[in-house]
Amino acid sequence: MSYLTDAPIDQQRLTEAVMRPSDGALALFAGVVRDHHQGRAVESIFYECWRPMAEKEMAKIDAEVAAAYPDVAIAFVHRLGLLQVGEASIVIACSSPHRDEAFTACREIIERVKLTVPIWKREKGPDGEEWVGWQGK
Amino acid sequence: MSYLTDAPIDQQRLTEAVMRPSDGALALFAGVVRDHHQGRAVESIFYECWRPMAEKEMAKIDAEVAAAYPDVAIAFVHRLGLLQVGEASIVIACSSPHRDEAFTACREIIERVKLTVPIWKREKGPDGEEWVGWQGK
Amino acid sequence: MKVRLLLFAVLRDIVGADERELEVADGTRAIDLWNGLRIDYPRLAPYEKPPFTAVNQDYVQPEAVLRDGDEVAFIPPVSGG
Amino acid sequence: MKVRLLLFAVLRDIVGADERELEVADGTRAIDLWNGLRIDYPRLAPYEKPPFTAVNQDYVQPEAVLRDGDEVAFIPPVSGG
Repeated sequence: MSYLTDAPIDQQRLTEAVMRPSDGALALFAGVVRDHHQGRAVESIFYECWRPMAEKEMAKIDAEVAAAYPDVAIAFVHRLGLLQVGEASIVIACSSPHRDEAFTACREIIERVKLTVPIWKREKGPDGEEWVGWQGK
Repeated sequence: MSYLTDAPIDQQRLTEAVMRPSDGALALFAGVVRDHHQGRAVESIFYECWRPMAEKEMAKIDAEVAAAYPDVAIAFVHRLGLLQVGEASIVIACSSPHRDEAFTACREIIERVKLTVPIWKREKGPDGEEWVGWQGK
Repeated sequence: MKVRLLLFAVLRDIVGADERELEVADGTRAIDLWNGLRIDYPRLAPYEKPPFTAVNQDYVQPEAVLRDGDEVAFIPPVSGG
Repeated sequence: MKVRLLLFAVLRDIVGADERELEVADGTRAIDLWNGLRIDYPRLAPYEKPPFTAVNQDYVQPEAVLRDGDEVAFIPPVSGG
């Protein structure tokens, strides 16, 4: 299964993908396009990705977090392309018999995705488009 | 709005209830009936509640967590009655411009609900039914 | 004075009732009602204090002094979530 | 030897290409390619090191020595999630 998608992410389907009869807890995180960033208005965000390496990095995060929290079932997907305000760019679902590992694993996955997965966003606002972060200038 | 329901909890509706255009993060927690507890098999759980005080305690938790994390929008519902394995007993949705407060508020709400809200569960397994926790014996 | 005693979950099962109207003396504390239950119901005898106590839907210490019309609840450890 | 250089996001926009085939001398390091870009594209001149470097889809130090057929990517700070 791919960690990347060009279509809206179905939160319910991701939840169902992880829940097992032995699970008492689900921790879910969604990253969503918001209408502002560092004081600038945002209308939409384009997510660009280096797909093969992104898939590889996400599989690595999946495997390493699963190894650290063996009771946790994990599913996560990042969306690519043009997203409007209110649309989810990433959804992470972690289920576990007990809530502590589910929360911790979920949090760890989003932190790691933001650190290493080669995905970049270009924000569009009333003043035009701009790559977020380092801009080489 | 009530914090208690006798019907299945709609995770998607709760999500939609909290998301605002300014939110970049959603942290959601679901507590789910699992098929075991302290080594015993569990088939279903009956949730009993002292409704007026439970509503009051949950409103207090809501208000206090909202005051501690003013950027977070909060919605949570506890289900009562007979639940089968795999069904959610509680769903908590917290949205926020940034993920840290959303995660923290969500976690704080479930911890507080478990501490003070007058709800009790009676587990049914192959050996019969039993109140969970203190049994006066 | 009159107070109303509410019992839930396992406590209701032990006592066999979810509610009692009680006529008590002025100065009666919540824990005095608990001690009454301990005498009547041997399963409760080992417990010197109720798990939790609420008066008029607020958690209080079991030593709280009751007033006429109070609604006293002994609350087994909660297990929601 | 031949290596392939990949560029993404803002780096691709600056260079105006997402991919280049390069003929380089044995012993060439990833950072040598970066320094080549800095000469050709003044916007990159102030940056003594690339933000991140990957060779064959693994993050490496920019001083990594390249081998024939390597795929080198200079990766702007990621902003997914």
